[in-house]
Amino acid sequence: MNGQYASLLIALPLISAFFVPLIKELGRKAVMGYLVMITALQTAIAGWVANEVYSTGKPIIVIAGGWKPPVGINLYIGHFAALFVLIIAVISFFMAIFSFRAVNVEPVDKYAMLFLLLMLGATGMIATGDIFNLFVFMEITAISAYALTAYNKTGEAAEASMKYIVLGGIGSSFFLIGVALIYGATGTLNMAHLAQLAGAIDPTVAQVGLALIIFGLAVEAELFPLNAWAPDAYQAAPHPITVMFSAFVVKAGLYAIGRLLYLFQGAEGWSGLLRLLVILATLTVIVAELSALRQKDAKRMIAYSSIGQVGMIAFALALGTQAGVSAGVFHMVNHAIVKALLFLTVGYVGVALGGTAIENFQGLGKRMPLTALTITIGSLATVGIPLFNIFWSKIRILLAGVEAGYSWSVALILGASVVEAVYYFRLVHTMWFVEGGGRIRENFAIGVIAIFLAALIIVIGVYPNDVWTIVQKAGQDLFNVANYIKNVPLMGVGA
Amino acid sequence: MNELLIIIFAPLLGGVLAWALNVRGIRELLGVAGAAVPLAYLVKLYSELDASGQLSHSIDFAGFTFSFSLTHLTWVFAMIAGVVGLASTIAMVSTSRDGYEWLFALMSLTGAYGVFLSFDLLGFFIFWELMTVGSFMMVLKYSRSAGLKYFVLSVVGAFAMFLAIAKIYALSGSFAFPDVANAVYYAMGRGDLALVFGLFLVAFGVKAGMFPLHVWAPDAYSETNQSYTAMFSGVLSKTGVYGFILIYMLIGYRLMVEFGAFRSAPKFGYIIAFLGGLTIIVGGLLAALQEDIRKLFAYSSISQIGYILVAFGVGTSLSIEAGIYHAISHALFKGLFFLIVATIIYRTGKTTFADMGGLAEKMPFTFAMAFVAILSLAGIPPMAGFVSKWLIFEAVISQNLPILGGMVFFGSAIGFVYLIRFTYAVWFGQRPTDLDDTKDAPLPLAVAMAILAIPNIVFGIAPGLVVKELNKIFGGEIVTSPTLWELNLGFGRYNGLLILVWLIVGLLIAAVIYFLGAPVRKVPVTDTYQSGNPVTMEYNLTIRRNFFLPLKEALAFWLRISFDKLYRDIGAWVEDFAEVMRNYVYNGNVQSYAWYLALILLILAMWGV
Amino acid sequence: MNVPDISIYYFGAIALVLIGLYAALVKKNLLKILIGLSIMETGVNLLLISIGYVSGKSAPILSEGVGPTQAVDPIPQALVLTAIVIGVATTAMALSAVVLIYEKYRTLNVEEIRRLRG
Amino acid sequence: MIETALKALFILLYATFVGFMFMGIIRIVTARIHRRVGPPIYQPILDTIKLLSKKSNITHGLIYDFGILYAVGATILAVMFIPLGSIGVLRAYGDLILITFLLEIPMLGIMFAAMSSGNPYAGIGAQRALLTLLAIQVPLGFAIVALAEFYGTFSTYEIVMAQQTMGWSIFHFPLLLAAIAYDLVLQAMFGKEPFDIMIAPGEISLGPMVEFGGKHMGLLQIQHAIALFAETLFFANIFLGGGVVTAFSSSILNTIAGLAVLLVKQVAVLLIATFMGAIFPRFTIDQAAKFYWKWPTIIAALGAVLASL
Amino acid sequence: MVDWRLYEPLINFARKRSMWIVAFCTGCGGIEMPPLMTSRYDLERFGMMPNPAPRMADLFLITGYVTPKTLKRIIITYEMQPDPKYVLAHGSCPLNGGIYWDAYNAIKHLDKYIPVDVAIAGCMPRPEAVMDGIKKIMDLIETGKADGWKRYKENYEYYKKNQDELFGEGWREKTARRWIPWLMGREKKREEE
Repeated sequence: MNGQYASLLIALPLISAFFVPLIKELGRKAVMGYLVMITALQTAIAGWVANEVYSTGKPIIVIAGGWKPPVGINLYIGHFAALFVLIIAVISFFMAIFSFRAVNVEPVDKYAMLFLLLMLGATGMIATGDIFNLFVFMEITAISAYALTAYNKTGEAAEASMKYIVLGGIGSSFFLIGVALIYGATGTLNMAHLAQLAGAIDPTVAQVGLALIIFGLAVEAELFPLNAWAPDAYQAAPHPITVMFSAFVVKAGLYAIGRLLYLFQGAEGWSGLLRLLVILATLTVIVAELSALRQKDAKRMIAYSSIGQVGMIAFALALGTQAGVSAGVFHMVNHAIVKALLFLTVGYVGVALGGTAIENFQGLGKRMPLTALTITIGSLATVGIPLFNIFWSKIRILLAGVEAGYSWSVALILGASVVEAVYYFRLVHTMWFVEGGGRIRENFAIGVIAIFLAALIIVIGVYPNDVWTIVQKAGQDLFNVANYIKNVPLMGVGA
Repeated sequence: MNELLIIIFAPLLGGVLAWALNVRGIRELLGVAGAAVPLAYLVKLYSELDASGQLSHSIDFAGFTFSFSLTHLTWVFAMIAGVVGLASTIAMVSTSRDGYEWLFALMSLTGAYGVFLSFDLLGFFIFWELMTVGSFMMVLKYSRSAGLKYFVLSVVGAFAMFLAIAKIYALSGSFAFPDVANAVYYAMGRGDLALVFGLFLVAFGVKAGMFPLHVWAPDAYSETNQSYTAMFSGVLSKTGVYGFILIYMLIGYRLMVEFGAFRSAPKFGYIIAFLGGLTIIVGGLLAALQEDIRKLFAYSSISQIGYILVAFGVGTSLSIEAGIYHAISHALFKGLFFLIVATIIYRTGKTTFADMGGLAEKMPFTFAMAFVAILSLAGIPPMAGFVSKWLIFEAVISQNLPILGGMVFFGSAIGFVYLIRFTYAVWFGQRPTDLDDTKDAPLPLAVAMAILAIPNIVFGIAPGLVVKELNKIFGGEIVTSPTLWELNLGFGRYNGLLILVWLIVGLLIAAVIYFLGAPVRKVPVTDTYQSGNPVTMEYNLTIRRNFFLPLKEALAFWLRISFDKLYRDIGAWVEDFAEVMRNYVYNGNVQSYAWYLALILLILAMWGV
Repeated sequence: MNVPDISIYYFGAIALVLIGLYAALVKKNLLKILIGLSIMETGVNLLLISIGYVSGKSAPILSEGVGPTQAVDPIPQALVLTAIVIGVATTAMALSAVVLIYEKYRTLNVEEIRRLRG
Repeated sequence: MIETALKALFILLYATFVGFMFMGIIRIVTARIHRRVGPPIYQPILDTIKLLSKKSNITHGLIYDFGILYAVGATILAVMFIPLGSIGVLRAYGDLILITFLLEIPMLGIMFAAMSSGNPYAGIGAQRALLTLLAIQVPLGFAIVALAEFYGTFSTYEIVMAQQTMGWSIFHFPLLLAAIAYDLVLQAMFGKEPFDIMIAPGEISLGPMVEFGGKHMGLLQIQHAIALFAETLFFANIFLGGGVVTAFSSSILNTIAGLAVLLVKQVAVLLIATFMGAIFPRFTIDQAAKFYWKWPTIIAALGAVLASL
Repeated sequence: MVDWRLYEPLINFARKRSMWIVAFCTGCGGIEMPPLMTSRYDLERFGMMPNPAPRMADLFLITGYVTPKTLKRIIITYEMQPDPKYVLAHGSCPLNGGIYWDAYNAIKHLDKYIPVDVAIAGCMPRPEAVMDGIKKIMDLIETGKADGWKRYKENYEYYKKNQDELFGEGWREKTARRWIPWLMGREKKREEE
């Protein structure tokens, strides 16, 4: 089959998003069903693409409109992108199902549209091979995220959305400045081409441009202290959207950071930037974990924990070693699964019991045993207990960290992990060993999803070999820029 | 499947099945089977091991190579885990109520087996974590604060170990013990070496309950199923002990070369030994002042581990052998003690000394077991506890380490002190009337206790049995054992059988005199001399609280210094700091957040220019 | 210092960005902050345009007598068009959020819109 | 076998007899210091016969009986390990540590028996006895450590033999310090003033002994006699050169002379304790503990450190 | 078993020469004991020794007047002594009340409640007299005539009746329980502290 069909990954959600108003008249169920259908379709396509990429071992390059890069815009679906597009699609599919139960505020058609656009944006961010296109997709993601954050129409939602807009706006402006500088210096926007030219750019421009780009992306990728919007947005957004934020929106930002960082490997001052990123990432972990320590609201607590984990991924990506990047990618996958599970189940508890305050979790083990069990599995996994998936990626990251010479940073991250363990185990204790109310019937579909994710956590934890092979390839894809350049059929302009 | 993997994972499998099925009867059967299978395999592998010296197995997993190895050393430790684990699980048949406990108890047993059998650092770490989690879950069920204290300290220890492992890995690129030892010996710098040693010290010290990292132990040991505590204290703390041997195996030579020796012991060993000595004294004194039966033994366990650390710190092969011997006997008698405590709590439902008394008549079997355990712990010849203590004494003193010798001597006296307190308050004296219908131990507990009590006696009378195995670890006659009963160090000899025979002779002589006298008449506890006052059972005739009040008063100054409180303060401080920090950083004002962005921009600008 | 005349556009653009940033950092009123953001965007767009600008060249519209050599770089202009659209969308989105906030909080002072914190 | 049994029998009878004589000596000497006449020297034997011949005895349970038997048995065991001149049954195994433990464990038996009676006086007495034990253990430990380190062996017999060539232990400065500390410890081991708070007769009615009467007390008298003998013998062996005489050609004469030498040394040790006991009032338990943890500990530790150098 | 009658003379000698006294001074005569025990008269010459616990004691000295309150303790202590045991009553009071002959709260005839082996008249008897009494009891022991403990066993009904007449049935428990509220109160107070 022709690899160009991979462009459906972008086209499908975009086109289907515009069809939503048409079926609006058929009612809420129809819209939600439509959403589920589209995401299922997307999952199928993503699965096919991933299969294609991993079986041939070659990336799929989609070239828009027949213009070859660097003049034309291309999509680059390598090992990493294939894997993540699949994750995005799968998580979106699950969340579409969850939305049936979790989203009751009208207008649902707008929700469905934005949902699809969010998915589209993230997919595009990961798949694109053009830096400005990246900006566009980032903005699509961001705008739909702003809107979805405010979707619940409460004061808090609007407030969170506003914070997100202000910070995201500033960030994207500076990102654009960075793009402008880079473009000014190289005259190209294609990433592969940029990578080729990276060594030849004027050092100051490269440094400033790269720094601004990373700055802009760091807002999306929740690096401290640029992540102030995140806990609020996580808390205020509808539960499925929180899952998506944590599972792939952030990851898209992180991916972009990682990708651009390694594209500019040749630029001067690169290692200094890495060190700065490591410091920021370490701070992110510490501050986030400490902030989560005494949270009264489980969702916010897990949001902080998610930020902490993201900091760890950023740490791994910023190490500048193959081991670090692979570990980071592994952690991205694991974190996507675990946080999807946690936000899903916690969100479900919020839906079922009318709030996510910690008090609602008292005696959850007796009230909603399945949900409580899956939350427990998610918690244990996040803490990094052996036989759960995060353990493997965590030790990979930390080993890579020490290997790269950042022992102090690893020590601090480990210290933060202790804090993380404390609040998660408090939650576990609250759920199982504190008396609560009566038994509540659990939703079947959500239970199935939760069990699927939990099983995935344990399966990867007990048998990580296959996933590790996959993420190693993905990490290679991200780290090995020469390969990246080689795979993109550049026209040879300005080279 | 390889036997080593079966040994390691059988308990976990049993536990998971028991938890998943959760049918009364089958659950217990599966759990006990899970603990019995590894033991059976260990016994079976003994002859193979004897022939080949080492059984290894390695698997590639998750991009790492994990190797497992059964050597004489690990066999000994695995046997500790096997025997005590089996006894503990059998006892859990009586005391455990749900699948949850079976799952996590057996998970921690798997962890312990894994720690002992792993032949690479990563596997060691993973099983260590597994074991910590299993035991933590057991504690969490009973008490959140005790559990979290245990977990935080353990995790700090585990992470310290991880950091050290990562350091070593960065240096050697391998986790396997031989590679690591080589890399450390040839390539590690002085600073890194000291750091790694310190990190390992913290890591293993926490698990072993070394002063001043022992504070988790009293709470964690007491706030869980007491049958499980037998394993907790008997096996899990031994992983910390094993870790100290690992220090010697992996970085010992290099440490020795780098830092040298002061007098006859290596300099780094002094740190271990003196911390061990302090552990003996602090643990013992605190044990004597406890009012809760479980806490008394928790502190006692800490104190006894101190002996092992002292022995390891001295660092001769004799002293390390003595330490391992004490690890064995400690596992035996402390496991037995906790099973006794489990029985008492199971039958009476009480935990404090104030509520007990006079149980010896009601629970004769349990008392007999307690008697064995007391004699063994107190170091009364000819019990296993005496032999190991004796070896430690000889090993320490023969190296001309007077201060350590004094510490060890003090430890043995304090052992008497708290044991008598336990004996007096629980078994003797007046019995509270609500304990009048207390029954003796249920069958599973009785069997479990017997399993642990018999080796306590056998290993004391026939120390040659143990020493023969321990000599194999070092590949030489460290302690010569001409016959099964005798030990000869060259400067000291011990013969368990002779002691037994002559003790029996002495008892016979005494008995002859005794039986020549007029027959005895049994009188109740109220018929005792109270300065002529008549008493009834309503009086409290036993000193139930503050038994060692004078000791408490004499030590008042030192008792005010509490590491527990220090750690709690640090914890509270961190929490308060976190609270303040998050309220300042995430203050809700979008403008402040914008300022953060500006600040980062500024930093970027300064960094760029 | 001999500043090339093209730099004036750069400085103007950067000045606009800084003015916008100033507004966002200092003004307490949400609307003013949004206006600051808009100004910032404008500045960025200007910067983009000026990067592609070549003195004396015409607009990059393919017409009579204008070849690729006579036109300014067309790509930044295309980019700016996109960026403007995005900026408008963001502003619209933000304004609707502001409306919602005003409904719920009855104030636009950022220091009082602090229900989510800590 | 027969020879061993005969030797053991001899040691046992000799130890018991001399032990009783020692008890008598203590009473007589104390009486003389009080300017009294005092009982005859065989008085403890009469006491024991009387106690054993009581026509009614009580018990508080199995442990009450067994504890006493255990105490006697363990004391007999201990005395077998200590070299008695040239006579020795188990002296090859007479390890310092072992003997130190064996000399302590009879107390454990007595405590068990006393506590099983349930008498609160016994409880308090046991508590005080244990705290005294805790107090003396530090200097005692250091003294033993000093000995072992000085001679490089743990065998009591070898230490005795070494003293024949090197001179008595107390003539070496480190061991002199150890001997002083050990002698102070001995005071508490004998249960003499000023460290007899554990049996304080007027206050807690003999403490642990309060419930013992009849044959139990009789057995305890025997145990006390043997223990007294063993403790003094141990001290005489390790610090005062033991009783090895090789002056005569006949081995029997040598043995007898050795016993005589030992007896003199033992009596000397005993008299020091008696003199101290007769003139000192009683320490409370915390005073005793603080005393032992201060001066004897410092002296013994100094001795141990010096001996190890 | 061994025929102990063979050793009877030895045992009797030991009993005679090793009389341990219960140091339980029940009345004003207790003040006569220090001179007896110390250097002036030195009773230890005869193997006598004050002993605080009754379990191992042989000789019970009733040193002076006896009130019902003391009598209860005397009876309990006496019963705790192992056989053979001897009672020596000091002075007139235990014999016939002495100067308390008409007191409402003094026991006039001690031997109604426990058997008395030897009584020494006098108010108070001098130490010499006490020593004489002791000598007397020694003689009685040697000849086997100090059989108060046998009499107490044989005539227990009689003694019990007299005791119960004086104190009422179940007096031991009643006396014991009188102290419990007080003890409990003290316990509670200590806990509050």
